[in-house]
Amino acid sequence: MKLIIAIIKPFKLDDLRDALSKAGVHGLTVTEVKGFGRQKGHTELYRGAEYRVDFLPKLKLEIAVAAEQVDSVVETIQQVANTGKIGDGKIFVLDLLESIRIRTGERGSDAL
Amino acid sequence: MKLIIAIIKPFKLDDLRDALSKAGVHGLTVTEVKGFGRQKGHTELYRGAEYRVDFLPKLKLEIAVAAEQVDSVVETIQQVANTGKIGDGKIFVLDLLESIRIRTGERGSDAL
Amino acid sequence: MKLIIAIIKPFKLDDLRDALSKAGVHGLTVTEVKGFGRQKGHTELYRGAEYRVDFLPKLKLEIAVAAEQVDSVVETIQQVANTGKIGDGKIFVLDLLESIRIRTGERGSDAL
Amino acid sequence: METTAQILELSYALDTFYFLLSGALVMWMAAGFTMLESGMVRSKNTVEILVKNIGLYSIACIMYLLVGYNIMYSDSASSIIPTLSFLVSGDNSVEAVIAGGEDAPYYSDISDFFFQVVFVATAMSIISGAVAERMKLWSFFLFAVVMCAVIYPVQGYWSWGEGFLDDLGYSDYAGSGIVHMAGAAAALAGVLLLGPRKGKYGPDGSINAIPGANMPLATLGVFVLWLGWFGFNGGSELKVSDVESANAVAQVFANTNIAAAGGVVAALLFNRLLLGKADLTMALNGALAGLVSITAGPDTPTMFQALIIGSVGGVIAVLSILGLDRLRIDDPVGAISVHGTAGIFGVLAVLWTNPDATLSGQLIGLGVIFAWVFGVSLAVWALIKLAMGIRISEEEEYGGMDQTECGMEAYPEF
Amino acid sequence: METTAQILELSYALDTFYFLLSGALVMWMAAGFTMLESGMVRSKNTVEILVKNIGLYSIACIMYLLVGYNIMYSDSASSIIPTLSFLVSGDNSVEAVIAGGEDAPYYSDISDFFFQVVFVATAMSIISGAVAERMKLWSFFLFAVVMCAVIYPVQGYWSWGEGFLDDLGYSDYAGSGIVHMAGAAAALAGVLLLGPRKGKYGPDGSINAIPGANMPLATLGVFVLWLGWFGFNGGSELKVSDVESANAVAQVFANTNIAAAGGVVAALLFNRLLLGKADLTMALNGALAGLVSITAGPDTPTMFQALIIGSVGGVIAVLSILGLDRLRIDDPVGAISVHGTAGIFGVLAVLWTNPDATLSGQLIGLGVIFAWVFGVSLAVWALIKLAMGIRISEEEEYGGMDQTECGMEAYPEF
Amino acid sequence: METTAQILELSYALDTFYFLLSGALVMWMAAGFTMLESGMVRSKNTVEILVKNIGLYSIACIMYLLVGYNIMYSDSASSIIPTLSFLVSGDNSVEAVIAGGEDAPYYSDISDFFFQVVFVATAMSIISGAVAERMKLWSFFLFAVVMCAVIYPVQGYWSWGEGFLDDLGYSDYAGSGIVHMAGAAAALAGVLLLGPRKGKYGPDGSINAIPGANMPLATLGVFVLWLGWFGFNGGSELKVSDVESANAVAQVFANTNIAAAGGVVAALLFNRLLLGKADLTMALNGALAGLVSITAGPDTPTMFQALIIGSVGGVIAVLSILGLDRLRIDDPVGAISVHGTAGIFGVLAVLWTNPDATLSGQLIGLGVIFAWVFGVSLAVWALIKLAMGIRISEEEEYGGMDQTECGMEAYPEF
Ligand SMILES: Nc1ncnc2c1ncn2[C@@H]1O[C@H](COP(=O)(O)OP(=O)(O)O)[C@@H](O)[C@H]1O
Ligand SMILES: Nc1ncnc2c1ncn2[C@@H]1O[C@H](COP(=O)(O)OP(=O)(O)O)[C@@H](O)[C@H]1O
Ligand SMILES: Nc1ncnc2c1ncn2[C@@H]1O[C@H](COP(=O)(O)OP(=O)(O)O)[C@@H](O)[C@H]1O
Repeated sequence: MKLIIAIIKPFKLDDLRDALSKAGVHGLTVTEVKGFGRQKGHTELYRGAEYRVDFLPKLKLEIAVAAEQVDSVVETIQQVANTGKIGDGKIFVLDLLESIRIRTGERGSDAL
Repeated sequence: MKLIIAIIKPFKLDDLRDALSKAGVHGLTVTEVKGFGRQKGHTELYRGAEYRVDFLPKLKLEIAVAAEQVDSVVETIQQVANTGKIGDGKIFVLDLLESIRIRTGERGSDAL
Repeated sequence: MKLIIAIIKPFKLDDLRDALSKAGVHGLTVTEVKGFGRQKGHTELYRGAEYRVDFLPKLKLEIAVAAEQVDSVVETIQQVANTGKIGDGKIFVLDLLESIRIRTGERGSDAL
Repeated sequence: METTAQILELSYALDTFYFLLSGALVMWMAAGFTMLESGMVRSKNTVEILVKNIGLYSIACIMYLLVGYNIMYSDSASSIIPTLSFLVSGDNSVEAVIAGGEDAPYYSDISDFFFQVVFVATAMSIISGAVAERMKLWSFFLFAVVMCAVIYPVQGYWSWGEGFLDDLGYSDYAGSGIVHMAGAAAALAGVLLLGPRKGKYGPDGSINAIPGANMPLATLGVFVLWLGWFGFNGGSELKVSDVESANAVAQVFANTNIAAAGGVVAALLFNRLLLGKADLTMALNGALAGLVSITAGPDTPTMFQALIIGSVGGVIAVLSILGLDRLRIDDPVGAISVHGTAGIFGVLAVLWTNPDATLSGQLIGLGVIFAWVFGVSLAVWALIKLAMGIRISEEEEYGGMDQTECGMEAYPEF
Repeated sequence: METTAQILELSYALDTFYFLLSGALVMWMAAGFTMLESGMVRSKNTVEILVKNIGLYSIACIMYLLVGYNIMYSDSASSIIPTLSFLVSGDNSVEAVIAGGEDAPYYSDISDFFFQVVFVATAMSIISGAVAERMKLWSFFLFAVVMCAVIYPVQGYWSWGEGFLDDLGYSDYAGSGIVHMAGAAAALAGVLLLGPRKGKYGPDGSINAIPGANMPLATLGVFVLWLGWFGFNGGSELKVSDVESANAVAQVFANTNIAAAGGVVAALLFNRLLLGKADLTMALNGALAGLVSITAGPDTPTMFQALIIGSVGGVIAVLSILGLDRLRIDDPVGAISVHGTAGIFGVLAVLWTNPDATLSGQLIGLGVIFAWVFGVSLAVWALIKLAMGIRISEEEEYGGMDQTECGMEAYPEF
Repeated sequence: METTAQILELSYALDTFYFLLSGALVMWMAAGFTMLESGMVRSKNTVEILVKNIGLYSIACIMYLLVGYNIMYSDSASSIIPTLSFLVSGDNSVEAVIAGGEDAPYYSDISDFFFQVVFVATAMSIISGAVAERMKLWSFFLFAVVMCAVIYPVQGYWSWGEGFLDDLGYSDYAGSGIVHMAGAAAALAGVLLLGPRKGKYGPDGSINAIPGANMPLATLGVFVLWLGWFGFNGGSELKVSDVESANAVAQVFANTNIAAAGGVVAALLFNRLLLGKADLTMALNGALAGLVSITAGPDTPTMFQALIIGSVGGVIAVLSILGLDRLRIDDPVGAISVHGTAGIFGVLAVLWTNPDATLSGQLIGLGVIFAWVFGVSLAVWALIKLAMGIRISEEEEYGGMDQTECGMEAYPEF
């Protein structure tokens, strides 16, 4: 099993969830994060004092998948979350040693 | 060392923290996340327009533990966070190459 | 490639980002988290009822780096985020199997 | 002759205008309760408490128009049982006014209705805070119908409607007992049947804090109430158009203000000494308790006496809040303490400065009002419980009432 | 003789004071619109809507002083074309007042200006809600200049300024048509040119909810408006200083209140039956629709009739909101429905209780006001669109107007 | 004869009622300051600022009752040193009123107290904003005691209490100098001793933005203040019951309103031209600066002149805010600029429209008030600093005052 972590632009969430469902993903976990990267932030102004906002709102998706699903899921994310503009985000793949469903105690891919 | 990631129902946090303390866990990090899975969301209605809320509030716990603790910690989480109802969440186990305590520079299990 | 996870005190963010930029880190992702550990929380009082706040606000930084960068990045974090006081946080290092830039499809260190 | 008529007309106009503005200020108190309560509940129950408040105000206005007002100010032969009649309309003729003399009307009847109707809404608002975060919305609305149509007006008839409490010398200027304690009595009945919020009291006897979601809103609510109270007490003089009335109204304004100030400072200091912190919510409750305490007699004390009364009221409210928690009576906003306990104190405090008030009159008044409102409310709540239930399910409570009752979130983006 | 003069002076003082307080209450409505709108938009557009509201109120005051008031109350020979003149100053002399008789001024001219100026601001406030979350800030301000200087005053001249609509018997006490429907007509013109917010309507015809960020603020806004409306309608009697006027003002207060209450309850029940939930925002819109509906004639109905009028208005607003969404006319706060649809109903409802009103008079009034305001507004919006654009870019809309227009966030820490 | 008495009584009633309502509106300003300040600080210091505001208002009322009022309106032989006496009570008899003539009282003394007491609270509220986010709660309260009991009343005695500033012809209608600049002077003294918030100014001379947590609340606060100001300025005519007074009050209302509007528009445009953005907080400060500027003389300008005065005031406030930041004087809400700088301008602007004012009179007034309030405040702050400290520790500042001073959070769920 692998853990796929995707950082995406927030407005892509709904499309991506639908696409992933079709690709056989039954669950995922989303976190609101702030991203810092090549994409520039913007400048705000408060009572005459400028300040840069360098951290941009992004969403982080964590998706545990069976090894054989990795490629199709990565593929799906890359296609759907892509806008072609800077700041589209990243996909990271980590090895997942074990996964357990709390409710039933099932382990491995059955738990996903 | 392993990194244990647990997605749980929010109201289980206090019980779980107490149980984990007893099981010898001295630290952990919690994130508010939104989960998507088999558990159904609910429908909201705003000015006549329905919309589904598919993402449910969950908590993500990250717990770095020494290899020998993994089983007892997973066991504890599975027991305490379990309600038997759908949506109880998952436990994921990842390999942890290194861990450092920022304050002291200690490394490995000593840093936990 | 490795994924470096750092839990730090929030007010260290700006300094750390600057230091990491200098150390050649071009991107990172930040999450607001609550930490539980050796650092004590505080007691609040609401209408006569006391309650302990055990979870302290921390920031979690996730930084994907090429293998050869790991040491310098860990070093930088440890130095900059260090205040010498309890609760300074942790650095965790995980193995990163793959990383993809959504915009271009680049893979590996090129994607970082 | 014509001059006299003109003066009478002008007086009538001034008194009517004074009544209407006072009523508008009391209407504004509905906003105060709404903000206070929406700040003191958790965010998941905020939409529901907003609906409850704007809904109860509206129901109060409608039910009081349909029957309540006529019950309260009926021309019944019995000083206990009022007569029933419906709707209100018509107003005084110019002739009646310029006739002058003792019996001539000196302000518009409709303005009187307007001033009275907002008082019912106040009594009802008190209840919504105490039962917050766990009572079914529509059960609450049903209770509001009965409370505003019957329960409140009947005891109002006994005192302000020239019924038997009035005869017995019960003295309650603007309603520490008739409005505030009455509201608190109905709330207490509801809370007893309803039980505390899940998680409020631990099995080991521990008392858990359930912090409100939005403190600035709660504070705003108290300022709104403080302002509205100038109408509540100030309008209760019922006349402003001569020197003595004007002086009385001025005294009432100043005493109302200083009593609230005393409540704040006393509650803050007391809390600080007792618990070590400057608890905002206790200061807010202190302000309200000061206001409630002076309401039974804001005309007779000097400002210094009013300051004392308000301060004592503030301390009493803090003690009552801590005490009720020990009794496991869960009142998220402190309504029972602020309006009930301090209300009782207020009625008794009249004895200090008003020589016309008697201990027996005040005690009988309090007893009768409490017995009636608490008793009938308990019965009504129980009936509603039987018929449709009064408490939401545990799961709904956990998920929040906004989802199940209203289908929306108060702060969807945060 | 001297006594008569004193009485006239006193009457003059009372009526002026009544006018000023009514005006202050209407000014307060600006805060109500601001809170309502800032609660109903998303947090990323909140600062902008705040700037828009405080800015538009200020522009309205300035433009109406510079030219608008003189247009509206000009001494033109033509009942269609007013004359143009600038600024307002001077007031009535003591002599003119104590002369007495039909033509003697009985309140301060400046107080009249103050009362009138806040009405323009109300009309303008209606617009800002409907075009929220997508219209350029400075284009909106430019429109505000034209609206308050010319568009509103000209039709105001036709009706309240004794122009031809007045001659034709158009009866609109406090402006369901002249203020509310007029504001809604200008809003509609803007919305049609502007288009809906991105994401509001799906390509498949679906209607998506875009929940507002802060429900307690929206609710506070409605309570503020409710209170302010006592000034809006209550002040429109223009006199309080004799028995008949005082009775009329009292009737207006009571009717205004009960109509709003009816609107709330009707909207809540209707929504509950139709859609199964107690939708807070519909209850809020119901309150406002009830208020708008009674505004054209709050003096003639009994309270029970006012209750009916308000209730029907509440239901109409809900239906109108659902209907406009089906027509893909995107109005984030429901302003067009609440002020426009309910405003039309209000003008027609006058026929029920006011024998002096005629169907033709009311229909012609509505038609003329709508045609004028909608037509000219459409032209002005179009010109502004040509000159500087009216809609922000898609990217700006996605990122939120607060960033691009104002450079700051409403809730930076959440 | 009897008719004359009745007219005198009626006048007395109207003037008293006018006073009380004006006072209630000024009391409402306390809510405005509270909302403004709680919106402009960070969320971690919000509960504390709420406690500070409701606490200071209460302390102001109590201290002014105990000694302040008597100092300010003492019958001292010296025009510099007032006499000391305690508490206020009693009111005018009917006989005194109907005696008529120059010296007869024409409104209730208690209503006068009520109107005056809320002014002290205003002056004190100004201070809390400037020292926000870093001053110890109880040190602040201690200062409030001295300020409201002595510092403010003594200079009030010199001007409004018929002391030597009055004799020298210092003209300050409703207190641009006596209330607003005085408050700002005390604030400045506190801020100088206190130093800026940690992180506000970088070691390299950079000025960092510390955005306030809740912009809608800040905006609401300004609307509340705007409304309250009608009482502040409108009530300061002290009489409404004849044609000239009524006209004057009307002029004051209209001028107050248009000056605020001018302040908004000028600040918005100026900020837009200077910095490119429509800065909401500058618009808000502009409104307040417009109000402060007109306060010294709202009766003599035409509306157009008032518009100019308010607009200039708005620009001055923006410049002052930018300037103070350059001087590293940290004022989170802009209180010193809005009330101090614009207050000075307001006092001088009287020279433009009021022929009775003299340059020397205005300058001496400003100088004396500033010197007294600033000097004594500095001494008092310094003493408090010695005795118990005035600044929280760096760690407390980092964690937020809500935790350490109040033990609770303003928005615990977000
Ligand atoms: N090395 C990294 N480690 C972790 N997250 C990263 C890293 N680089 C970028 N990110 C995340 O990806 C987001 C997008 O990256 P950015 O460099 O702005 O554009 P792009 O994805 O087009 O290269 C960032 O906002 C950040 O959240
Ligand atoms: N494949 C997955 N990857 C990451 N998180 C998951 C995955 N599947 C489920 N989750 C998380 O676990 C939560 C519970 O899952 P769900 O399928 O609803 O019920 P259950 O845990 O009972 O199977 C989800 O809300 C989501 O946060
Ligand atoms: N075993 C752990 N797994 C995950 N996070 C941890 C662990 N231990 C500590 N942390 C995180 O590190 C933070 C700091 O830890 P703490 O024990 O308080 O102090 P120190 O870092 O000085 O040892 C905690 O608040 C928590 O977020």
